[in-house]
Amino acid sequence: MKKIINDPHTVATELLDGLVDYYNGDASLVSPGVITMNDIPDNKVALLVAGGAGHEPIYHGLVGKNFADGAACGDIFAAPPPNIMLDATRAVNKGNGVMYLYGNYAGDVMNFNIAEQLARAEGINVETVLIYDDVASAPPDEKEKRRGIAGLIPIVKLAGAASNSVDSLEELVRLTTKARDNTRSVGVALAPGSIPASGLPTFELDEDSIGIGMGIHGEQGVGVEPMMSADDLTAKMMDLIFGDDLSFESGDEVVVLVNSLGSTTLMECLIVLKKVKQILSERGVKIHDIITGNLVTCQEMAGLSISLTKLDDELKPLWDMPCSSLGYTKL
Amino acid sequence: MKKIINDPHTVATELLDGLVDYYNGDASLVSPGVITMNDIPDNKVALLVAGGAGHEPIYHGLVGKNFADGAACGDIFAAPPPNIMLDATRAVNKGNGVMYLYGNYAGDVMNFNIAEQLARAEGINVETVLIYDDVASAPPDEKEKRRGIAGLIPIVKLAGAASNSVDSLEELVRLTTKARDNTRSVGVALAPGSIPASGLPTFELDEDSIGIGMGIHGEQGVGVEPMMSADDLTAKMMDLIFGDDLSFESGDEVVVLVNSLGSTTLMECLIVLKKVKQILSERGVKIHDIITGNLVTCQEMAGLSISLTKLDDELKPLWDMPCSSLGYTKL
Amino acid sequence: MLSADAVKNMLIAVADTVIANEDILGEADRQLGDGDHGIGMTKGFTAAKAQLEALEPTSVSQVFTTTGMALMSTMGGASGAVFGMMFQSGGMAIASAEGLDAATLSTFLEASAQGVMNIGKAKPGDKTMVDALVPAQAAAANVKDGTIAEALAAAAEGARVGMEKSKDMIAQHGRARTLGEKCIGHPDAGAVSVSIIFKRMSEFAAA
Amino acid sequence: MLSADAVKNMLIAVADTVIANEDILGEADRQLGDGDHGIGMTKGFTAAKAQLEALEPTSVSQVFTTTGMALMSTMGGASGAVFGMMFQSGGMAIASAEGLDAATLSTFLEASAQGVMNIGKAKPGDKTMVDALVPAQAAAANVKDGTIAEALAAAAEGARVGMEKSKDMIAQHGRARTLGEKCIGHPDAGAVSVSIIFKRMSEFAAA
Ligand SMILES: Nc1ncnc2c1ncn2[C@@H]1O[C@H](COP(=O)(O)OP(=O)(O)O)[C@@H](O)[C@H]1O
Ligand SMILES: Nc1ncnc2c1ncn2[C@@H]1O[C@H](COP(=O)(O)OP(=O)(O)O)[C@@H](O)[C@H]1O
Ligand SMILES: [Mg+2]
Ligand SMILES: [Mg+2]
Ligand SMILES: [Mg+2]
Ligand SMILES: [Mg+2]
Repeated sequence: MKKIINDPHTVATELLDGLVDYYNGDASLVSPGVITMNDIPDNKVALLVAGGAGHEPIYHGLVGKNFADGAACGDIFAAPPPNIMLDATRAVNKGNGVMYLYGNYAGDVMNFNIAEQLARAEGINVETVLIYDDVASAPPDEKEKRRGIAGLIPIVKLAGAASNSVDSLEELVRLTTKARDNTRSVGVALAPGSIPASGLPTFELDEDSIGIGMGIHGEQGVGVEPMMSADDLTAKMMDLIFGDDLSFESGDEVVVLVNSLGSTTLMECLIVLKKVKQILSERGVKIHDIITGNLVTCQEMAGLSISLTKLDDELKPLWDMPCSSLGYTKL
Repeated sequence: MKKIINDPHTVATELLDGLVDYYNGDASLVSPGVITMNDIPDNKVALLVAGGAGHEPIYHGLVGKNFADGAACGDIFAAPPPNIMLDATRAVNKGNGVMYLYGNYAGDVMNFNIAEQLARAEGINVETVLIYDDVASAPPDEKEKRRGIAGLIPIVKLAGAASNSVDSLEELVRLTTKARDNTRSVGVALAPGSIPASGLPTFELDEDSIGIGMGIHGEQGVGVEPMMSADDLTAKMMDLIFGDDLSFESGDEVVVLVNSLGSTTLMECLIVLKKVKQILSERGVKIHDIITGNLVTCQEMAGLSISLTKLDDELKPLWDMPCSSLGYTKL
Repeated sequence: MLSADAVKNMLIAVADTVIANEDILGEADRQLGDGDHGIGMTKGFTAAKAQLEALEPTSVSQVFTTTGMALMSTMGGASGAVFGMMFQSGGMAIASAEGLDAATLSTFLEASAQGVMNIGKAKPGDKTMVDALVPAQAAAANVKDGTIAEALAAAAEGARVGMEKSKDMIAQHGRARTLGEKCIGHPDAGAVSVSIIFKRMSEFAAA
Repeated sequence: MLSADAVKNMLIAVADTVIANEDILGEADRQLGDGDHGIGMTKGFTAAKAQLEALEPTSVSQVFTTTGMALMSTMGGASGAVFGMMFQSGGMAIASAEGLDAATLSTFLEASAQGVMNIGKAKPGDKTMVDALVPAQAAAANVKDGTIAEALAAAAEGARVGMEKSKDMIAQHGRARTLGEKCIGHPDAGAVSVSIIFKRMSEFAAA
């Protein structure tokens, strides 16, 4: 697998350097693996995201204006260690507490739980909201086993907005938890990405098959099926979301995200979006806003996911707040 | 080649429908192949972009606020016919003329020249600015043979801003021509995309080779070389840009675009960006702003391009104007 | 001399034949291009046929320009402009013609080839449809004084020979350009179209 | 009984051995995982070795927790937390120990296994390093009254047998989970690491 890199073992640090360059004075690398905005106001309730590299633009590319205040970035597909998370916690802490917001993966939970304890021991007020939006990864009564996938984008966006309007960590946790609980996603996989260090594929899948509900690293979904049309696939994915425990009824307002996992084109995302819109219209569900593109990726993996976030009167103004980051910018 | 589509022959119309859905009330399909913003003010000097589908988000995804007023969209990799361009011209014309802005490809030039003549015959004031930013496609004294590649993004962005501040078509042409003349790009290709209708690759390239200066459809560049490191590759690309007829000197200010052609990851773009920044710093060239991501693509083609746009006192405020579109949003 | 109505029927027959050859044209383009030439020509000639069928022609010129406009306005891409212009420029040059005779055909073809080269900038030898169209024009010019059937037969033979010769050329335009030597042995897809078009015209006039 | 200094030297020897086995660990992970276990352990034990060399230890507990913190703070990922916790939890449980004897080792291993299972939620049989660590702990518990060399030999043998048994297990965690039956026949990479670690400790104590 040809890639435009220098050394397969240093991609994570090099891309983080490039990311800081991208922010062009708005954000800095304050310690190894830690990128934070330069102008976090005193007493701001801080939002910290974190995760392994290789899924760009998340998570470190979500640092931005009205977005995350900072991110702790690990090696490719590996959570950063607790001390890096602790460094990040210290860097974003402006005296009013820090909320951790990240995807529910074993390595991340382990390392960040340790960091949380260490930060608390230092007197920093830390709370965690775990993201688990993937309906295909476990039944509704086992949400703690669910993976965090592309639904993290609307959740972090809402949390970023909230973090700029609340005055307590508790309030940020409440709003973010609501955003999380109002978000459902399902993904499909067509072909694996490759691991930068080895060049090997992240998983195996037949040329004519599609993995319904598969995770972004190739984790098990709800079944492998023969390739099907975009419309049939979209209907199937929407059924999985509607079959979950969050209702989407006539009159509800949602944000829709159609996310490419890497090499799936915007052309395909738009064709899927067309069907999503039709299905939501038939239900009477109103689309408040739409995002599409490469937001949560796994290298050049082929596949996409659909996420729905239900807005209420409290979340809608948060959604409408402009924001800016490498991953997502809203005017 | 597995793709998430319904019918390989209707992808262009379906994706355009999906694009209108994406704009969620801000833009409409006013006639087949023609998407325009809904609120173009009377007497606005209109900006019309156009080209074949399959390269999303361009061109139709550049319709937006302080961006293009409308776009004419053709079939996959094919310019729309003159009458569609004429329909688009009529739709965006608000009495103060229409500027055509598109990439210098034979089919596009043929069809849009005819459209221009037809529009003029109807009394619509039309002028054209051709985009030819690819330094690897012809020598500086044969600019009319150069292809338009990712540099179109900063050029259309600046033109979109200008179109909202000028009061004559001539002034828009002048500013856009300056933006075009201040922009240089060079691309590299690692692997082809696939043609949706046939599933076949758009070109062939050895597994260990990289096409320097190759066009986005596989057009000839300046040479095929063995795969090399990101740093060496970036240095080579920057040399091609610096070797051209536009000077980039100490004190100059530029916008940098590192564009993925499809499946090349943001990780790779950021690693390249890091080196671009270093090379520019060594020259004393100041980076005013940076864009990176999948902006000008050719399906899931692997490769990327670097574009530099030199700003002056007139272009800088245009650059800083916020804008919003599927392709690029700036707060 | 063919009347406007006869020319209309002739071009409807051409449309049917082009559509029937969709796969052959697609295959020709697949060798050197992106394989969509059959799809494009079918799209164009389906539209042209529908417009011709609805037309009560007042001149041969009108029949050709109607065809040209239909192709140009539905196909898109380089080939839409080129094939549209082939009929459009030719048709406009014979605006005053009462019918289609050998001399009128010659005028038509001269303007047609010129129009295509003006818009597409391809020269003979560049491996495009010009390499069938220009020999067709040259052959027809030699029988200006013959019958229209003789002139169309000459044009068809010229186009066929030109199309065959295009096999030996190295492409200078479009995607095939990057193939270099590899495109030798395959005819240009657009030249195949031109050859099919004139063959069918000739058959129509001979019948 | 091993002094704090001896334990320090023992863990430096362990670090050297783990680093020397980078390729073997990478290959084991390549069969079932993403092939980076050798890289990760080398990173962690390189840091651990550097910190140990700079340390003038005041207790065996400190030697183990220094190792644990070094692993945990440099490796990242699930394995960084798990292997870090293996030394960290064990080390904290023997804070008052004067040196490392068989009883202390047993206390260490019990807390170590418990700490790993607490943080990672893996149970024996899930095909993780727990399947080497828990048998090591059980085996060492049986020779609490022996010498430290005997206890470490037992732990090493327990770890080896556990690692071998992991070949027959179906993974319940991490990437290998999606392989199902296909992972039978290959040992868990982390279990290989645990086995290597105790083997080297045992050799050190026997020398
Ligand atoms: N500049 C040109 N001048 C003349 N003919 C051209 C030119 N460009 C393309 N063509 C003709 O168009 C044909 C290709 O048509 P088609 O496959 O329909 O379009 P595309 O190249 O857009 O896929 C070529 O075989 C050639 O004969
Ligand atoms: N939850 C867990 N509990 C115990 N050990 C685990 C757990 N998750 C992973 N491991 C161990 O970590 C090893 C993989 O380590 P490594 O390859 O370095 O990390 P990664 O899985 O992030 O690539 C596995 O072989 C297993 O022994
Ligand atoms: Mg084509
Ligand atoms: Mg073609
Ligand atoms: Mg890993
Ligand atoms: Mg691994």
